[in-house]
Amino acid sequence: MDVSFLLIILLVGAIATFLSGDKWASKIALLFSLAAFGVSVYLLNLYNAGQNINLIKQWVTIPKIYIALGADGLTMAMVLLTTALTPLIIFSSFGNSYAKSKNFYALILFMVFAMVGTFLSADGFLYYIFWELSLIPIYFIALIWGNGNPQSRKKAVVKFFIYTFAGSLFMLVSFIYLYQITGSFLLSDLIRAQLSTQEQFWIFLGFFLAYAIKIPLIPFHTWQAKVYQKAPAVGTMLLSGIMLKMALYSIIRWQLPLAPLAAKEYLYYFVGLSVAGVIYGSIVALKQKDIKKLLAYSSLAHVGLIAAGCYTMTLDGLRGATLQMIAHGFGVVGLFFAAEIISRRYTTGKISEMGGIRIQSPKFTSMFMILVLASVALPGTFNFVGEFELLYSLAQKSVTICIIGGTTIILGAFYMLRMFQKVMLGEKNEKFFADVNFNEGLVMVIIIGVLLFFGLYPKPIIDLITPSLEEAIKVINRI
Amino acid sequence: MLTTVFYILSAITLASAFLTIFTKNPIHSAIYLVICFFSIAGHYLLFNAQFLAVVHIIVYSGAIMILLLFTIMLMNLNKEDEKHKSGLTILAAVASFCLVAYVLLAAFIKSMPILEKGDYYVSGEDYQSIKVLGQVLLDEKNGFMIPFEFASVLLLVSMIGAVLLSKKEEKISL
Amino acid sequence: MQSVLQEIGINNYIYLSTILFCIGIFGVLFRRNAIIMFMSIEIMLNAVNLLLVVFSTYHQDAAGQVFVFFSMAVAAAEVAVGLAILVGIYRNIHSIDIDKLKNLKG
Amino acid sequence: METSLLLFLLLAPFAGFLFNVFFGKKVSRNVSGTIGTIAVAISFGIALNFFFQINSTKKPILIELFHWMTLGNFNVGFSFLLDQLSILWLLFVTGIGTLIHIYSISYMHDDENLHKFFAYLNLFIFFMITLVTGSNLLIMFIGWEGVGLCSYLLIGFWYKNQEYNDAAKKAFIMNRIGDLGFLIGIFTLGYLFSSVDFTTIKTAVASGQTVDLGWLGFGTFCLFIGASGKSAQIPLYTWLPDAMAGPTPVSALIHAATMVTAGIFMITRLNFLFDLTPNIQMIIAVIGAITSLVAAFIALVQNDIKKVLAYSTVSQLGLMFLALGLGAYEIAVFHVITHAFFKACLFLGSGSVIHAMHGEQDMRKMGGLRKYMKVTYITFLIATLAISGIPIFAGFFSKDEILMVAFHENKALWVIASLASIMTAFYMFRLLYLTFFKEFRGTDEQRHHLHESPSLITFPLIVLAILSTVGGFISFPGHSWLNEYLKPIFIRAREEHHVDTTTFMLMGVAVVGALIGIGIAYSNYIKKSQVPGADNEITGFSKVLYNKFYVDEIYMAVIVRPIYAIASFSKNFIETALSGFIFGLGKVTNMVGTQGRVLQNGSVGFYLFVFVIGTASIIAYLFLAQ
Repeated sequence: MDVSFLLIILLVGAIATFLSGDKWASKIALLFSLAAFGVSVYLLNLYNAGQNINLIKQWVTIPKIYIALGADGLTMAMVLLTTALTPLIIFSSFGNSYAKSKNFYALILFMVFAMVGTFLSADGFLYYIFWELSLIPIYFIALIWGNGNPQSRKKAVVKFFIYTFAGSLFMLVSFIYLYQITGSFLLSDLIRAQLSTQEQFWIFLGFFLAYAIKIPLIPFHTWQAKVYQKAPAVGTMLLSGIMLKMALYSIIRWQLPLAPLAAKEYLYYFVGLSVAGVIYGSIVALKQKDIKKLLAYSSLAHVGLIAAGCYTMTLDGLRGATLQMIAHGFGVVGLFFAAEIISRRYTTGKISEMGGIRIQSPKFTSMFMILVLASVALPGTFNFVGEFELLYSLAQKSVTICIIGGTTIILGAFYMLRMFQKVMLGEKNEKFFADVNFNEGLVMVIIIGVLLFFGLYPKPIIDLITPSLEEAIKVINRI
Repeated sequence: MLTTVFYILSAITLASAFLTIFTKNPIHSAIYLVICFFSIAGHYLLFNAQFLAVVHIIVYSGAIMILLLFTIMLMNLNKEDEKHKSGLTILAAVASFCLVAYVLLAAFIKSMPILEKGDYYVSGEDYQSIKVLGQVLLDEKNGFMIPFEFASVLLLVSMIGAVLLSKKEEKISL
Repeated sequence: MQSVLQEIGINNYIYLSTILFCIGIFGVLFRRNAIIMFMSIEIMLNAVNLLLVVFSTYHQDAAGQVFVFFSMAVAAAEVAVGLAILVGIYRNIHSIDIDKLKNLKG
Repeated sequence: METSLLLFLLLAPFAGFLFNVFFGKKVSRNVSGTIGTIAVAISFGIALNFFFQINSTKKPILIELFHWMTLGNFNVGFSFLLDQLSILWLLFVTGIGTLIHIYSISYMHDDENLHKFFAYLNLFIFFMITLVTGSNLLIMFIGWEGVGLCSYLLIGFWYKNQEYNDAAKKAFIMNRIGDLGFLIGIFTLGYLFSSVDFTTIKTAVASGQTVDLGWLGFGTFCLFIGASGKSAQIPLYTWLPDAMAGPTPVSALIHAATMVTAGIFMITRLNFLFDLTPNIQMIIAVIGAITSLVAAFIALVQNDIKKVLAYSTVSQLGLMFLALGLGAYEIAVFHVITHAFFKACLFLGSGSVIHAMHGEQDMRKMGGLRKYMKVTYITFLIATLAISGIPIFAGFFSKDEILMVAFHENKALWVIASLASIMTAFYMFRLLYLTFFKEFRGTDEQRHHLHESPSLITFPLIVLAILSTVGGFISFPGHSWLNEYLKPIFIRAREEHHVDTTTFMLMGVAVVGALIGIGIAYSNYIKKSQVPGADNEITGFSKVLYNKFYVDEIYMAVIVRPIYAIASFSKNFIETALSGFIFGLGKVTNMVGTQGRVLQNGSVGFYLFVFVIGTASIIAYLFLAQ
């Protein structure tokens, strides 16, 4: 069995969901996503047992394109993150009822299919196809099933689509340039290209635009907050939980190995830009009036730190980035789900209209509190492990940058606790707020469990990713 | 002798071309155009390309001009109905005339040295009799067999198209 | 056999067809009557045909003349379709003044 | 055996926490409180056991549970170290913790969220144990942040009041500023020593491994910032007075006796590093001295009973840092312990008063409580005598030793510290006189309800009062048991000052100073029967003092407001500008389209003209360009 099986399961799932009726769509989607999770766990076992789970087949002769799917520890970690989050995300949507739900759930599975494909691709062209393919479902999910005024939603979503799409084209240009030199799209062939620093810089920049918009880093982030606010909760979770990890993963997998000289030459610019995003995101988050927007900016701050860790190109940086990607994936899904729970009851996203929830629903408050604490990287949570390694890697490069990036733990606490105080605490609100029901509680408990467990015992993940990252460092340092 | 003939023919060609354009009555234009075509056929004859000259007269003066005349008469255009042209149009026309003439002539003059290399000779081989032309045109291997077939298809298609377009029942919206 | 080109000179033919071609261009731009514009196009085509024949003779190669045949075939097809279109236009707007055709305005 | 004992020690409070979180609401109030108390008492018992063990074996116990994370080229384990220092801390954390738990059963009896209160307290004890027993900086950091979290939860325990929540948030964020320093310190040490393990670093230093002293100084300075955040030193002290918003037992446990001493614990833990960087030690000493003076000044005029105690805590912590900065770690530890006794006693006593007064905290509305609350009064008096430095009481010995060290090392610091001590005596007796003497100044209804607190409240008070009396003898000048006990944790032995005439002279000066302070308080508040005026009557310097030197306002204006201003600016302008720029790209495209539409004017003549021009240009380029 190789990794293509996972893709097939997801694609079949998407089709089956589409063909099923609206009534059963959500259940079938959940079933297939669980199956995908099971398959990826099985694949992980195969991988750990040292079996070959890669697939490589010629697809197009001219130009030379392969169907090359491969997985190492890093990929497996990301695939597991994706397939573990998918059932949670689908399950979390059971509390909402969507019109034409068969299309909705089919699109979700299709998007997951594309994202898993992006993680697995070892051929540049295939990778690009999957990369762009993942954009289409989220466009429809956000456009059709989103919240708020359709006109402004359309504006935000179309902006997002065109913006990210335009960014990706620069990546395509980089790929084509590399193809001109090497005559193949395979990653293993592409890294053999002999390029000058100048050439690498332009290639690096092409990739950077695609990734910086997708992640997003400042100043390319302007699409983010509005889309997170307007998209349905599921879309926001998919975007923030998985899709932006795609770009961060791609930095480690594609960008740095393909243009290491440029990355080293301009290291401080890119690390600095990423860290600037940390501060900027935190500060802007302070003034947000909408809970989802606030979470969006907090996400901006966190991924800025992850990107900074990636660009340091140290083992600690890459490891911290990977750990934090997983931690942030779970954490942000949990937070957005909490925001969704609130908006299910209050039908508003405005922080000023909330308050006093703690009196009415202690369980929800405790869960939300833990997620907030995880988000501010309290030791003992998974986020701390990642953030600590990231900051440690920054400190190795420059203590000043580390201090600047480290202010995220102060500012993060500032805006998160401020938000928590305004949303949850205070006198009783006249609006009724029911405590979490079983379904909601289950999702939250799973997420919290993952965050706490790996916060205390991250060894399995560290052991899984470290060899791959050492390999990646070796490739980066080949010249 | 030939030079004189050439100059006379050229004068007729240019003059009739000019008149074609400047005459206000379309019918007159058409007639001047026929004269122009005949004079070009004369040029062909000067090159000893009789077959070409004949085909030229048949196609242009015979087929195309008749079509044009029919159309003119169909539309009842034999009277002057063109509005007064604006200065801008004239200026644009003159400017582009000058520009194109300048560019083309400059290009020719620039490539003149190639023509005047002086190693031009006449082999005396037959290259433009009907026999040779037929061989060149219809030879399967080195000739223009396939383009020839395509030309026939093109003519067929254009015929169908013309019929379809000018059918009266269906109103073609433009 | 003495070539006619050696006597008259290829330059003169080039000048002739250039001027003829330019007259065609002038006509296309100057006139607003679609049929006259057609005629101008024919003049341009003929200028090119003439030049093809001149160079065919110059190189003593039949391909140039064969090309003229094709050009004629295309011209015939073009005129047939073009005139059909003109007829259609005339039926719709009762004029063939191209200034009245503004449907392409963006 | 040791591993399982340690796990019991750690997990007993955690089990109490879990029990109270999940079942606290279902069981009765007393059960909930009792279980919380027993959980801590178990830990105390185990800590005692370890104490006796280490006293006999003299060997630190190192327990590694499992591998936690990998940093660069070294691993960080989930491991714990039980040596003299951590066991000492464990003893008084769990000991005082137990007393305060007992106290809370009664004190919080009427609160609807009693089970949560005990859950948080147990969680706090759990994190505090983690903090002191952690064998490396990262485990310590878990506890460090964990206690900060509990402090946050407990300050904001009455969450309906947003002001309390503000105070809680402020405490957490101020602590986080320090935590960033701590983190950077950890990074620096990790970089320098390739390890964050205490024993490894100590061995490295002891074996004379050469390290870059510049970077080491940077690292220790960052660690000191961390310590000053947690232990409320200038400039990060402002959260502590605000933290008094929490229930009084919390103030006693977290904000007086245990958590705020974490900074002192950490610096003592890493004493061998600070010894290598005398410049940083000097900074610590100066900051400590200034903090003690500034806080004492502010305490002079406060009218809220808990605020006075809070500033007194800051002031005492300043003295401890002074001792740390002068390299007298064991004296700092000594003062931590005595301070824990008498300050816990004072806080609990004030809690008893507040309990009797039904939540009234303003001293101007108290007075004459001596008659109604005998036990509280006596224990409070003992603790006040202890903090003022009257001989035989615990505070006398520890404070005197600090002053003595300061006298030997740096006279200026000695003067500052002495001044702070005199003021301490004054404001503490002011507190005592205003609260317990003269006539009652509250409403009749309050007078009607005045009563001595129940025995669950007075019992801890009595125990702590006894400890405040005899606690000083653990380090009697000349024959210090504590100094002997703590020797193994230091590398460089500090030369002891002999008990000579200077010692006695200094003791005399200190006692006289304390008596002067008491005398002024006596003449003001007993003889002249003064009562501090209403808030708006305060003028001049005392207004500045009353408003705490306007430090909060200055921070607000210099730090918080600008951050908000930047945030607003970013949100309103930068975001708009960036968004506008991106939309601008779209707009440019759109505009080009619109302009291009104008070009498509539908005039065939024009098209032809452009076509001809274009063709001519192409020809010109192809044939004429060369």
